[in-house]
Amino acid sequence: MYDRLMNRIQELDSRSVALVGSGGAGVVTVGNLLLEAAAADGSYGLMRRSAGPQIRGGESAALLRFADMPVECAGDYYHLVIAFDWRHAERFIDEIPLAASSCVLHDPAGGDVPEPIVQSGARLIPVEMQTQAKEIEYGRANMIALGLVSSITGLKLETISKTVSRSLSTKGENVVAGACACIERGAKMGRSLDIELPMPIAQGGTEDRWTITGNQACGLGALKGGVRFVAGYPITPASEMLEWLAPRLARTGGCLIQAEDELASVNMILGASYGGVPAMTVTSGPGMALMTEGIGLAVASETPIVVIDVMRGGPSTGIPTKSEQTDLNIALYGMHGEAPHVVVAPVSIPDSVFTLQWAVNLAESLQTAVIVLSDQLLAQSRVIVNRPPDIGFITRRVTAQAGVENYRRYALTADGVSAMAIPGTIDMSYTADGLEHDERGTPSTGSRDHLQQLEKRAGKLIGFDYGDHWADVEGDGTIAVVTWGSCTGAVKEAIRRAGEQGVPVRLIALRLLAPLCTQQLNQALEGVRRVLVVEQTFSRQFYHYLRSQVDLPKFTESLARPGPSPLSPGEITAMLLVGEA
Amino acid sequence: MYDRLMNRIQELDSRSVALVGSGGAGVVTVGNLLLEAAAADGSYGLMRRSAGPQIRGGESAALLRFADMPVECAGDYYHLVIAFDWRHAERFIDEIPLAASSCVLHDPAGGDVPEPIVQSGARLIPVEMQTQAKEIEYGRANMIALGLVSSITGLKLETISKTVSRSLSTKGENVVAGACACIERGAKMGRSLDIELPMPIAQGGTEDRWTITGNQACGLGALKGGVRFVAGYPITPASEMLEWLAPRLARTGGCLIQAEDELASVNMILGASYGGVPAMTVTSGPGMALMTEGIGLAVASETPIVVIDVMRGGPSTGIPTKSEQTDLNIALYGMHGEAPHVVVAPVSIPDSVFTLQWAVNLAESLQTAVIVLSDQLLAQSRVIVNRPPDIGFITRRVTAQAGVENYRRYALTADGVSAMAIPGTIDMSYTADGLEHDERGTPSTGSRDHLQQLEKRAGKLIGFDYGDHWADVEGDGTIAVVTWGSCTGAVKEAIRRAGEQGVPVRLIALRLLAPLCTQQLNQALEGVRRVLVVEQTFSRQFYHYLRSQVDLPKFTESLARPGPSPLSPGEITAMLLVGEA
Amino acid sequence: MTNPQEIATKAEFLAHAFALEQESVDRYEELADAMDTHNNMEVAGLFRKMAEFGRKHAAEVERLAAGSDLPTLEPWDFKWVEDEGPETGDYADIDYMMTPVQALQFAVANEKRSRDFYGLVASHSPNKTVRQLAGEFSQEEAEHVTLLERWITRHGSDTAIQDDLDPPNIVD
Amino acid sequence: MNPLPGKSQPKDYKSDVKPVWCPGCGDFGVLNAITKALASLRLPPEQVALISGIGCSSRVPAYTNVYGFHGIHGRALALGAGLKAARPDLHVVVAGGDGDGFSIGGNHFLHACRRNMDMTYIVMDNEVYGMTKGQASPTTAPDWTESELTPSGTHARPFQPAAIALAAGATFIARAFSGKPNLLAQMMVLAMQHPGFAFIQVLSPCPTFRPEQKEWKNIVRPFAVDALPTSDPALAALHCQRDDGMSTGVIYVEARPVWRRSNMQEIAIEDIEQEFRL
Amino acid sequence: MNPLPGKSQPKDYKSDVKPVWCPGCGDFGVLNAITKALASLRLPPEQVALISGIGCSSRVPAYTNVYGFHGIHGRALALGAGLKAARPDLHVVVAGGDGDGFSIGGNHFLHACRRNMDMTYIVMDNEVYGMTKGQASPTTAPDWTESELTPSGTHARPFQPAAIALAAGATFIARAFSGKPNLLAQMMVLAMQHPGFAFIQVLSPCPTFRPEQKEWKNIVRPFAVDALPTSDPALAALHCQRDDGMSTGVIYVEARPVWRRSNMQEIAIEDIEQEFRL
Ligand SMILES: Cc1ncc(C[n+]2csc(CCOP(=O)(O)OP(=O)(O)O)c2C)c(N)n1
Ligand SMILES: Cc1ncc(C[n+]2csc(CCOP(=O)(O)OP(=O)(O)O)c2C)c(N)n1
Ligand code: SF4
Ligand code: SF4
Ligand SMILES: [Mg+2]
Ligand SMILES: [Mg+2]
Repeated sequence: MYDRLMNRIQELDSRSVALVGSGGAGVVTVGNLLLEAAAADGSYGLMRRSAGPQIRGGESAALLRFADMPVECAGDYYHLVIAFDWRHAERFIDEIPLAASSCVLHDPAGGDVPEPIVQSGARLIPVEMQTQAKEIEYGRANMIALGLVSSITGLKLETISKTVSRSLSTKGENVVAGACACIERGAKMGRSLDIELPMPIAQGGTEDRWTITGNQACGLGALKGGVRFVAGYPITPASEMLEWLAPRLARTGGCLIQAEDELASVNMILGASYGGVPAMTVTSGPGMALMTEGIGLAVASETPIVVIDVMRGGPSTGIPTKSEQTDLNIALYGMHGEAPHVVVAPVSIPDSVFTLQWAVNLAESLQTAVIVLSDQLLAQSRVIVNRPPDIGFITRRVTAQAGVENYRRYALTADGVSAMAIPGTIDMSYTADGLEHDERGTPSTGSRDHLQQLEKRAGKLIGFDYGDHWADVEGDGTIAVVTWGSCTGAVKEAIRRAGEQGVPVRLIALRLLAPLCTQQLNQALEGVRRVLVVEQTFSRQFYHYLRSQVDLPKFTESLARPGPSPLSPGEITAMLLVGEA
Repeated sequence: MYDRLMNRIQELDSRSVALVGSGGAGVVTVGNLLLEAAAADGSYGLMRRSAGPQIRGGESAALLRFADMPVECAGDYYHLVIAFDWRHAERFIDEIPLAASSCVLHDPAGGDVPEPIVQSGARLIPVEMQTQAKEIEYGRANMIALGLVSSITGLKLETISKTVSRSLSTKGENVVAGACACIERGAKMGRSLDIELPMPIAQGGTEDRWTITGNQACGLGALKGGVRFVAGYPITPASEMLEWLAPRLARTGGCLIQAEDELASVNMILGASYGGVPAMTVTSGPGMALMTEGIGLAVASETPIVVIDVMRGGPSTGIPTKSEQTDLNIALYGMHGEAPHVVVAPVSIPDSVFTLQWAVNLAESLQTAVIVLSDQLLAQSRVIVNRPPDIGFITRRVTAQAGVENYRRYALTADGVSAMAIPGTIDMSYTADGLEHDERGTPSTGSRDHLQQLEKRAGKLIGFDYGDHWADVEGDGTIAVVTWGSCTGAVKEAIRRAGEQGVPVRLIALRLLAPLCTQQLNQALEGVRRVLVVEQTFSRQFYHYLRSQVDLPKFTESLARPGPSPLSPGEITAMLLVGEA
Repeated sequence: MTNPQEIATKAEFLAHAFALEQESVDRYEELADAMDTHNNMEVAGLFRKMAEFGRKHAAEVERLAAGSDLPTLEPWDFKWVEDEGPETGDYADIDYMMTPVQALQFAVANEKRSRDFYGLVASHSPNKTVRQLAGEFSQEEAEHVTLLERWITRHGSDTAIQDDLDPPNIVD
Repeated sequence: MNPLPGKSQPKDYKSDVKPVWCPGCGDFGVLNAITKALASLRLPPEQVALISGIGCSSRVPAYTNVYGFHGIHGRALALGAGLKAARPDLHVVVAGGDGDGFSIGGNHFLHACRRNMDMTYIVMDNEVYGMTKGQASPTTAPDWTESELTPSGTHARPFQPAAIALAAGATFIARAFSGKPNLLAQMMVLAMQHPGFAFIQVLSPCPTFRPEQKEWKNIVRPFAVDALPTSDPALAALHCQRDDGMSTGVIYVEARPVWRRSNMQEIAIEDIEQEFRL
Repeated sequence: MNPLPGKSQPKDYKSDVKPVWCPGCGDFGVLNAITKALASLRLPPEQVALISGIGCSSRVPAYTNVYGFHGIHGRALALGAGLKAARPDLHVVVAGGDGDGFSIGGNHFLHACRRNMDMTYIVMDNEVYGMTKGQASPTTAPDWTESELTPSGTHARPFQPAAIALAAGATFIARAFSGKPNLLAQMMVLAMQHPGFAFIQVLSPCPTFRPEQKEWKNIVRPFAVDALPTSDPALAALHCQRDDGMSTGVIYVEARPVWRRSNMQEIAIEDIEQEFRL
């Protein structure tokens, strides 16, 4: 069954290339150059990296996939692997599945090909990269590899050279010349091999295409949403977003503070937001755990904040460099007491721009905490995509104007949102409080005040009109996949493949995880007889969450697998087709 | 419907007495004395207190209930109210429901009787306590009240005097003499009123009865379970448990540290437990929020710890002095990543002894974190109960002996529990780690190691035999109430009342909340057509949790109400009888 | 700390007199509120009464000052005998269970300090008008002292603060 | 009477919320001083924000008429720093207790001192956790055995707020007594005028759990050292080390550049988007 | 060579786990010194526990042959304190980085100093967050602009570990350089022999993110002050304040009672239960 499926997969017009090497082989550099060059030639693509535990000189792999349409996930297997050496290959070999049709170009100087690779049945071709590079002044094996790939995939040599020259320009002329010579040598070597894997080229111009990572996309979305204050504490895999934001906030009239810890980060943004400035913090699991008390304060004091959790493998320090969706529970339920808040998640890298913009908007409009769940896979992958559309939102923080008589900060209103006086507003001072309070904000232990304020804080989220953004719903048919976050890419591809096999499947990729739009979800599930819930967790967190809130059809299955490897479209397709096709 | 029910309730043989006063009136002292005296005379009883926001001199109420069997919850209304004054009575008047048959003895010097009390239809009897007390040297109004209650309820004057003399002995002879004179005066005044509320007296001797609070019971259970190290940071309503434990740990060869914060507390107990000493921390919601990262480390590093969360009103700082069950979510789901752990909750004050003993045992046997959910209602109420039985557990921490070859701390075993080498054991040193690791404990990012260790940590909890302790299951019938924690008392009484009305109802009071014993629960629900899920939350946390894990019968209702007032047996009975009787 | 003796102009003197009364009013109001909050109504009432007296006196000073331009002094720039105004009393002398007698004793001490403050000015100020005015004020404060002392005798000698038999509340 | 227009009477800075503080609590004196200082500085209430954590002392914001945030235990300085960074135009005053500031909040205290943002931090030090019923705080003497939680004392050297502020880099350090609101107000004015992080440790008695502190009024005295305030950290350290903690006055004042956000050339978001183009 | 039986060679204290540290990292020197110090003290490995947080430096426990706990970021001192309190018989050494110890872990540092438990704390200070790719740490100079996170520097005064340890109450304070493992080992021996909380700040270069620290070997020198080590806190403060942070040596040693658990008369749990009887 699975094998039959694998065969079909080959027909998809995409090319997956893995570059593997250790000790400063420069695979990531080649990967980036390749992505850029292919993009310039008109391909869409995606690259992620996998690395060993060392900070420098460790083993690493650049994992790329190209297609004639935006790529949202890794493929099922790699068409081409270029290996400089195999040191500690066991650390990521699981992440590079091969088919019998795959080609593995390996430098014989890099040692014996590992057993799992041999057993895959892939074609193994020894290619001397190291020694060839040595013959060239300023030559490096990775540039030989770049030449090899470009000729095999039919990339324009001119584009490659331009890309390389631009990116190496600071290193000096000699380096550039050496690199170009290597590329040519590699290209020649490539032409002599009988492998052809022409790069899929998309129609249309490339003017409106972007190259962006998920971390950057989140950062951009936050800026577009209006965030002008960020406090954060470095943590993998979120630090890069903070690093991207720091200078750009300074340039847009905002400010970023590196806080002493995550407790400070979340409280700093509470302060900034109380001051009227949309504010955000960015972290990953361990930092998230330290922030929940502050998030609870945001909820209780109705101070808008955005918290991005770029998820990594857990529990505890876990696997900082790998992806997982296992912070769903803490994001939904991690606060003590009743602390209703919003949880959203981008369904793709470019969607991160929109989702963050929306998240800021929701936080401001609803005066609550919005948690955004990104993950390492989205955050640290780089894609070539169409420029994400500009979206304008109208709702904004409801503020109180000077001179309102008898101002009540936590007044009970029809929509549960009450006007917030921003410090500086004359005669409207009030004290924000995390103690339960009455409408004025004065602490109260009365059951009436408690119930009213609980209802207010929960009601404003439930009653809000989230429009169509709550989920990406596509297709029809009587089978549906319900998924979220970075799994969406693989699910989409699986659905396309199932469709090609005559099995139409609906997609429901939730962008709004909490509050769950149960009515809309039920509607989207109308007429569905079979549901597959797809997520990257061990304990089926998402599946259990859905169960807790809605009645799923009897025939509901869960496809859950923990990290570190992402789910492949193939395994999802297989599960979809079982008993159907 | 509800009214009819209220009438029936009166036939229950219990007496509820509320004492109300402000500004150092001494209502808590009288409450305690009354409880003790009634206990000495042979009654069972329960007392809780409610107070205003001031630290001293505020308004407070002592709320008591007596019966001829152990009392596990407040009644539906109060038979007798003694009010020294009505200052800020609105702050807790909701907590003192009255029936038309109730008697309210109030000091006319204390101001007008508040409207809601008047409207209850209760009999209002002015009684001069203040002025009477002034006539007696060292006289105090609260002792007049004690005399009043004792004559109305038929308590032996002799017992009262003995109790008072003992408890006031440190204050000097004059004070004792004054108090006794007041009691006599009060008793005389009481006899002149035509009210009779004879105290229900239980059969049998009082030798084997205890007076204990929930905080003390938890502390005792922990000591009995073997806890010999506690670190904690003061927080309402948990501090008293720490205060009870501190000297007693020192006396049992253990040690308690007041930590600088909750982050330190949880990490300190990790250190102690790593050193082989069963260890625990105690906190409430806000502190719990700060501990989840440490709890995750306990799970990942497989270091046994016990964390007690004495729940209070939330979110954020919330309502520190009032009870709620709203930390269920954070206890179940508050950790980032996949961090399977155990959550238990005592179903009554005396059960706290057992539950804590069990909790320590589970933590040690399973090498994981055990969270215990107590709440303000259990913790700060004082009861007269039968001495809780002694329970001996056999399972203990599996430790590694010196000289094991090739020791693997995180070895995969049949039951998922691997031997832990305690520092000091020769040649067995290892490094505990919160990073994902292989069997030896060496950090690993491999998908195989990750999956194996995830399965190990989850599997050991699922596979464990929790015996009958997972829940208190009682009765049969086709209706069942599923509940937990402090709601159990009121539910039990409601079930008894429903039974008296010819409607048999099953009780399923969960003691083990996670992992949920789904099989046992399904079995306990066999033949049930209607389920009522009872909890003290706003968002129905418990109900949603159950849904997420098991298929509940179609006819499942949820009775959820947030704090601060506890659920009353009457409202539960009413819900049970709707459409049944 | 500077000395009351140096108060040299009528405007300066009146500024002091006004501040003395105003601070006293504010303090008594605050204390009355605190007693109110802590349900010691009797003492709360007494403090309110004291505040009322202060208000009357402040109004008198205001009348006297009508038309003149009083200097604006920072709280720490006044020439009191101590660092604090004479009629504010020490927070530490307050207890929520204090008896009316103790409250009156607190007030007497305040009045005495005022009396002495004015007395110092009356006998030492270089300015005659000031000396004369201060003398009158001192006289008036002395009368308050006598009045309050009479109240104390009337109230009896119950000065022992009762124990609060109940433990403090834990509030968080 | 008051010749200046606008709000400049201390009572104009008080709210109508009645303190829950025990009568006799030192925190009343601090509230009193805050209102006096704000009145002296003629600060419009809407331009002042008073931020606190949790504890008896931390209740202070609601009792004033300025903007307030009664946050969570130990995090007031972080909240205040975020507010000040985002709204440099506001006057930010942070206030709280010794437990809030030196126990759970100790880390933020260290880093606030280092960062030297232009704000004022007032700690009402009663050497006890008032709100949670009288446990030892970091400033409590090690042999204080009145708390059941530490029945034989804390066994730990008391936290020395001024010495630590100095080592951490605070640029204005003072100690005061709540029983002298006028002097305290004067010190607050200096602190608020000081460009940078100004820290005032206010000895503020808790008569309920530390009745012996009623004696403080007879013990506190001004620093008997002419050299203070100094701008020499070594000298300040010397006097902090030598003092018994009961001397009051401004100890240390340093002119160090105040934390400020980096001002880069402003650009539009559209310009930033350019970087993603191929 | 070694006349004593059993484990007393430095290499006997090394495990077979290979460090992930970059070649050239100063932390190798610290590991080297730890094994030398343990060998010198002839400490049986099973009686030593090495506790750490998260960071490159915090990886050290697994590279030794003693009991280890690689905990979570910033909490090593708390974990170590719990272990020491529960198991006073063990030798507890806590180790980590400047980020771990002074940024997120700053509060535990303060309170560990105060508490004066009998343990040793080694901070490998490279003035940077190595593990997360080179951000500024509390000890980083304010004008260091190499991190994208703080492109115009941190604007904050560097954290002064020795001065803060002193103000907080540490009873043994020293500074060392990882490039001199023998000297460092000697200092560690003194620290471990010191009864109470002993703190060593080890300047430990990060060639990857702070290549300029390769120069440290030419800059560090012993304190040029005869008076050190001193037991006079004022004098120690003076020298801490005057030094540029690059002088090495033991700075301060104080004989103060060590934290110890209260020993009360032992009773059985059954006796405790008596108190609940009516
Ligand atoms: C995270 C957290 N831990 C503990 C508490 C409980 N708590 C409230 S106030 C307080 C201590 C207050 O002491 P301090 O700051 O000195 O203030 P004081 O009451 O003495 O003015 C504590 C421990 C809390 N609210 N939150
Ligand atoms: C709660 C939490 N926040 C952030 C991180 C990310 N993190 C890991 S190591 C580190 C800093 C390490 O710096 P340092 O302690 O100086 O060690 P070095 O790597 O320089 O030796 C950070 C911020 C984390 N693991 N946990
Ligand atoms: S308990 Fe102490 S600190 Fe708290 S209000 Fe009362 S006197 Fe003040
Ligand atoms: S990054 Fe720096 S601190 Fe980390 S191992 Fe490399 S050199 Fe050492
Ligand atoms: Mg305090
Ligand atoms: Mg470092």
